[in-house]
Amino acid sequence: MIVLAFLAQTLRIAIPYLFAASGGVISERSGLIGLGLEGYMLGGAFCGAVASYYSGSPWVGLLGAVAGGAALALLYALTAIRFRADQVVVGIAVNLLVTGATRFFLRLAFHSSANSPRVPGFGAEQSGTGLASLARNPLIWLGILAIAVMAWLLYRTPYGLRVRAAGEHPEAALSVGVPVDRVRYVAAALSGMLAALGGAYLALDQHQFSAEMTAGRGFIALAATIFGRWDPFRAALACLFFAAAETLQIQLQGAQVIPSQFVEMIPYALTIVALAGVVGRAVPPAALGKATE
Amino acid sequence: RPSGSAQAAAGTGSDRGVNVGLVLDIGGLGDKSFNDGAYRGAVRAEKELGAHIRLIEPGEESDRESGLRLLAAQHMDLVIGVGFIFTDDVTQLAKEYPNINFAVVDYAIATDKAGNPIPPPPNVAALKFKEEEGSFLVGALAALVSRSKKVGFVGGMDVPLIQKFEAGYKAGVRSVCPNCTVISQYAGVTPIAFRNPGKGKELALSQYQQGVDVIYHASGSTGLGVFEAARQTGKYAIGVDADQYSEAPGRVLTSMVKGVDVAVFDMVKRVRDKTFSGGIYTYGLAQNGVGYVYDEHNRALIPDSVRARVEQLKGEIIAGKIPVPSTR
Amino acid sequence: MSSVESSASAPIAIRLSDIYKSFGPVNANRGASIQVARGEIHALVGENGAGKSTLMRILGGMYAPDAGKMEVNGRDVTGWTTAEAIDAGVGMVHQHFMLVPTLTVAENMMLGREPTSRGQLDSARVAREVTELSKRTGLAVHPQRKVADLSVGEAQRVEILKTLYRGAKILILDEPTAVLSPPEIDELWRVLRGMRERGETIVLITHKLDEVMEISDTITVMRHGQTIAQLTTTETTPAAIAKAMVGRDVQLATHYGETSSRSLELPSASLLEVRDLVVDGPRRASAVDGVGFSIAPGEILGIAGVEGNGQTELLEALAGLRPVRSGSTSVAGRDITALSVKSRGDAGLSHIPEDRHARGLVLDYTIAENLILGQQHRFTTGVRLDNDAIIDNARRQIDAFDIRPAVPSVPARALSGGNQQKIVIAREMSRGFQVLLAAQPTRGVDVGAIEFIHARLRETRNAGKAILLVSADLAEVLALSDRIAVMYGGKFAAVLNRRDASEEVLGPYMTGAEHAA
Amino acid sequence: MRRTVEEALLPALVALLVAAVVGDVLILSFGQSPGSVYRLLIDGTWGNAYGFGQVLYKTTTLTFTGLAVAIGLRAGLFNIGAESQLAAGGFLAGLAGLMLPMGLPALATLPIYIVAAAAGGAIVGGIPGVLKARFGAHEVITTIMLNFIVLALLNYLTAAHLKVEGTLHTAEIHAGALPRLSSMIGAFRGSAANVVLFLALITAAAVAWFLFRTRRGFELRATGLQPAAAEYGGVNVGGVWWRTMALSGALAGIGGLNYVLGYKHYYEESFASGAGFLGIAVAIVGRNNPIGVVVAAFVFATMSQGGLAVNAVVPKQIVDVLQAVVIIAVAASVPEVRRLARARSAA
Ligand SMILES: Nc1ncnc2c1ncn2[C@@H]1O[C@H](COP(=O)(O)OP(=O)(O)OP(=O)(O)O)[C@@H](O)[C@H]1O
Ligand SMILES: Nc1ncnc2c1ncn2[C@@H]1O[C@H](COP(=O)(O)OP(=O)(O)OP(=O)(O)O)[C@@H](O)[C@H]1O
Ligand SMILES: [Mg+2]
Ligand SMILES: [Mg+2]
Repeated sequence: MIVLAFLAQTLRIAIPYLFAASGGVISERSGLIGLGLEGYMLGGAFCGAVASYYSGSPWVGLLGAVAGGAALALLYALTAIRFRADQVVVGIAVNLLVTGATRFFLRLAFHSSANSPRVPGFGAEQSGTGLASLARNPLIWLGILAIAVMAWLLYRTPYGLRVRAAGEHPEAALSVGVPVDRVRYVAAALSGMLAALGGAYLALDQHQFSAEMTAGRGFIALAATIFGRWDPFRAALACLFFAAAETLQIQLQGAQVIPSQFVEMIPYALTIVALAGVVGRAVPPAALGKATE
Repeated sequence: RPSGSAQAAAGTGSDRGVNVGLVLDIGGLGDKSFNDGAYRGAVRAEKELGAHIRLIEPGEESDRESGLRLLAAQHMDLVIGVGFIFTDDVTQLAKEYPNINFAVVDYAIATDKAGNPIPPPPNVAALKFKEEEGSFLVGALAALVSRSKKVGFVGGMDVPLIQKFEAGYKAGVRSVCPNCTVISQYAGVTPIAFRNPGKGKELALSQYQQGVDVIYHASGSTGLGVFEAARQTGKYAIGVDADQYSEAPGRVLTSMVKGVDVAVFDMVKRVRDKTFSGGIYTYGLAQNGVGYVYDEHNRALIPDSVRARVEQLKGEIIAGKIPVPSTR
Repeated sequence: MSSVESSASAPIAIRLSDIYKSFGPVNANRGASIQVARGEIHALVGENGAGKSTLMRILGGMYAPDAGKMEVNGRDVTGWTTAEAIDAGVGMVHQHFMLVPTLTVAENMMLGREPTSRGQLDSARVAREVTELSKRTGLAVHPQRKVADLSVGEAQRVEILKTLYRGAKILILDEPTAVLSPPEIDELWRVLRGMRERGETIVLITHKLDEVMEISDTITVMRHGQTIAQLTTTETTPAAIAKAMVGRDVQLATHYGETSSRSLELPSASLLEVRDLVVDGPRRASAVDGVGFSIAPGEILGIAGVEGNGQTELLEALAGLRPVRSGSTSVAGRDITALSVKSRGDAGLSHIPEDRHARGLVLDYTIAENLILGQQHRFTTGVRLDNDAIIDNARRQIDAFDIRPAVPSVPARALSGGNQQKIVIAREMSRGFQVLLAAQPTRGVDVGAIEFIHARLRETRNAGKAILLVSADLAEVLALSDRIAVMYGGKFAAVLNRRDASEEVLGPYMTGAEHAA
Repeated sequence: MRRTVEEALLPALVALLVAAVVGDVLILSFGQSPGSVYRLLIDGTWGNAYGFGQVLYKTTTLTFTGLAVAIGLRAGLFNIGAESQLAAGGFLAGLAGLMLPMGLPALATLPIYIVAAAAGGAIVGGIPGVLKARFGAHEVITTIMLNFIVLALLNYLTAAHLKVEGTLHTAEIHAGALPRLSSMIGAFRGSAANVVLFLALITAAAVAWFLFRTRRGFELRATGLQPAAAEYGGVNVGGVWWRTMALSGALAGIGGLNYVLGYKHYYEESFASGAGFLGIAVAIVGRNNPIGVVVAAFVFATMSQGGLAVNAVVPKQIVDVLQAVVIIAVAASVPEVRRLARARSAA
């Protein structure tokens, strides 16, 4: 019982990470740094809520989120690929942009700097807290599916092979006729859509958008991508691990075993540990962050 | 020289509406609780008193004082800082602008070395709410309605202001049910803890899962997650600051309302009527500054016996028979 | 322009006319034309930077020409893409491998035209086809191995198979033999001749004229971005090709200068002393595998060998740029094994690095700044750089080495390759040093500059310094050295006195066919 | 020479143009007239002494974080951690201030504050530097991760040990406060601008001198341009990496003095929010040149203060959006402009 509740909560917390991390994996595998994940998530949450509000259907909300995330990611990809802008700079700027723009449009549309009105979402009324309640939320399934599909895409399809080549040795890919830039645009769009679904999960589960409601989850997803060494399954494990740590913190909070600040540090500290090679060297895709000639 | 403000404050007649500047707290407009309360009061003053409202939402920390100053420099008659965080800035600024009236919602009163409270400057109204009294009542209500004898509390940022809610709530629970359990949790230790509904929902779900059947939140937007959890589990939540019934119709047992709107309106009115004076304004149960909601929306959720018991407690508190703690 | 029409009546497979291509300020191709008949092996030769690779990359679809016309099998294909080139049966093996190291051989094979079954990669089919192909051509590979784990020779095989797998009927090979051992080269020739017999067309870029004579049917010579001669192999000589390449008569039988006649015994006082050096390389452990030697004052020790046999690692280790596993080095009797790059410089070591673009110069620094790189601490007063001294130094070096433009404040990036190399040489020769490590000192430099640099090296030697010379150009090694070591597989296969060395003697050692000492 | 001036100015112009278009659209969408909003923005910043003082105050912090990012970029390092380095610098300086005896003159305390703030930033910045030099851990990721870790840690230390009840800040510091500009120029009355501004300008000059006139600067820039060539030139590249990261952190850390000792006289939770990330923008727009950084800091400070000034009319998030737009436009146009310039000089 306790164990099941723990698992259910871990899974709920992990879903946005799973979406965003699978987006992080494909983006970084193609050679585009995934610093914009936080922005895509927040943008997805906003577009998802707005589309759901005006259409009255959470499914349309999902479409809106996906469109918003893709648009943001393509803006990023356009500047990084076509204009060779520094990916780190633009990635961070996209996050700033989304933080400001969501609040601006919140004011414009709903006369609020903080919250949208209530919107149609997925969490069913009176569905309980257990695993059974999770099963009824289609986004839970989608989140789990995202990882499996990403692994399949990356390792089993021609497009995945091209992504892996583009991120590792783009000239080699070009020399055999792989349109590297196009491969990267598609990867960016996919990563934007996936991260946006993670954001949409947050918004539609809450039945509303709140300013900055992603609260750094995109960066945790990026951490999971790296900690998982750019492999979908390992990244998923990292997501689950980070989510379990948070669950533990929530469950133990009353007991005050360790200050919550220290629990919050776990994913970030582990990422540094991973990068320092303490648990096996994290070697990024060789062409990560580099524009093609 | 800035004589305009002096004139305005002196006022020549009610043909010129009162100019009111409002600087909001970090949660900003639309938080569905605290800031919205202040804004509602201001809007009412605009309608009923013909006041002119200017609104500023500061960004970073150094913008707080700057926002207040911008308004002061625009010869406002009254400048209101919404949130305890404005205490230091307003205290200082008030000395520089003795002709402008200031008010701070939740003004934090400092104490000197001997432990005596230091009063605010003469042109500052310190609006203090006895949230613990209102929280006490909803605590008692929660315990009386609870079947599991387990109730919960979700706070936003772990600061004394919020701990006040928790303390009153717990005392209220104890007063009617000494062996009830109270699980209380906070969403974090930074201001983002007031804006993290995802976290709020998870905290609430884990409490409900542990058998809690009523949760009281004092956590800004984070609490919106608590209502979602209540909807999802079919259990009860208690709103804060404003009547939050509409966040989860049928699942909001009541709300601990904090009359920020009333206080703001009151201040504007006093300025217009030239009866404004600095000092500590206390809004407790006795002043109807805090209270709990009992109306057609939630009447069905609260048995008459419970209602009677809570009303009785309310009377006793007003009469000073029950001391309500404000720290945990 | 083109002089000799290709002899046979065979149809023309490739015809490039008047191709122009520039990279920013660099005009890599300036009206280059080439014509190759079907079923022949065509050699494309020219000095470094002549524009050979660029022309072939245009043919392969990597670059679009700025102007000019491209025809393949009679079809106008001007400005096509790599994908179109591959589809039309044009395959290219690049000078630098175009393999993704983290992927397997099979994955590299199929990249770009992946066979699928039900939407998924059909890896089994690829493995099967690769095995078949590899049986047919005699090029053995393991489809499931990761490319990162392959040796250079194996990687080369994968590259060739990769193009064949795509059905290449026209194969372009850009300096395929530079990194191959003699048996591997023989194997390559066998494969190429087999292809020719099947009527396929091959363009081979190489710097080695003996290879040209051995394998090719026709030849195009490039110089400064232009094609200046088309020759038939059976009707020409190495000397004639060389003349066309450089634009004037060159003595292929190199003049040796006044070769010293020191004996092979270790001189009593050596300036550079290396013992049992073992160095790990990026590709394999023990890239340098127990090398020891010493160089006396006034002596040039030349190292000959096929590239990739540990020369780079040896020099980098001596210069302090690469950690050594074991062994020791001393300069003028002082052990420098544990010293930093900077301290080695102060101890009397000077170093002309093999790659001036990556190491020898900071391209965005000015000529003056580059002329103090590595000696910046000598141009410092307190913590400040002494600008007057830096400019003074620059003026002196620019004068002495005829660096153009003679403006200290011009960034090195804006200089031609030859002048860039002069900066490096000037800097390294003007510092107080005992031992000079000179790696490929004339690579990519024109003939006038080569003579100038060679003269400086001899002067240095005659001034009593010790020089360790590494060059891929055997003629250069023969021209300058007093003693010659041949490096093969990380070891010295032989150390010979100059008098006893010639291309014929050294050849077998370079190929690992013979071992000495 | 003309080319470099063009290369430096053109992206800024492009950015300004794009920002103006985006800004107009946003303002119009909110039903206001762009002209009057921009006038309000100028009036509220350069138009009066107080507003200008606030701009100078914000310029100060942004100069420090901008210099921090710029010096890192000069060495080829991307310091995304200015945010937490700034906070750590302010924290340690605040701590030092609390421990110093009351009434020490500013002249005596200033060096101590500078050292403490620099140390705070240097520790936080140095860690990613060491991790990169020692393990090759990419500094972009480690500095981002350290932002979260350090801010949580400072939060814990403040919340658990140092906070004055009822507030988010430490007790007031009584030892030698740094004077405000208003104590010299009366017109600045009320503005937070203080003498740390001069420290910022001196630091910018010192950084310029260090980068372009000293041996260490020579080696630092060489490392950033071509690490392999620097290594060949006797530079200990790993050493440059970690020392530069520490120096970068120290610069950001000193910026903490502006709020903690120049303005509030206490350390306050999350006082540094946003200034670190904006430092990246400042460095990029200032083209990693200390003078350019000061100018860019002034521009961004104006935008930030201007956002407040127009807040009563349009949401201040307009300014957040515009700042992001400026960063993206500059980042996207710099390589393009450089390429065009090269192509033209070839012709
Ligand atoms: N992608 C590029 N960008 C800029 N310059 C280039 C590029 N490719 C080649 N060049 C320049 O064009 C000129 C011709 O280069 P190319 O590689 O075609 O010469 P090459 O004859 O193949 O020389 P090598 O024998 O050294 O391989 C050189 O000056 C080279 O530096
Ligand atoms: N990045 C650049 N910016 C400006 N000018 C350049 C740049 N690169 C090359 N140049 C100029 O273009 C000219 C051609 O360069 P290239 O390397 O082809 O010279 P080269 O004929 O091979 O000379 P050398 O024999 O000295 O190597 C040079 O004179 C040089 O001044
Ligand atoms: Mg070539
Ligand atoms: Mg040249």
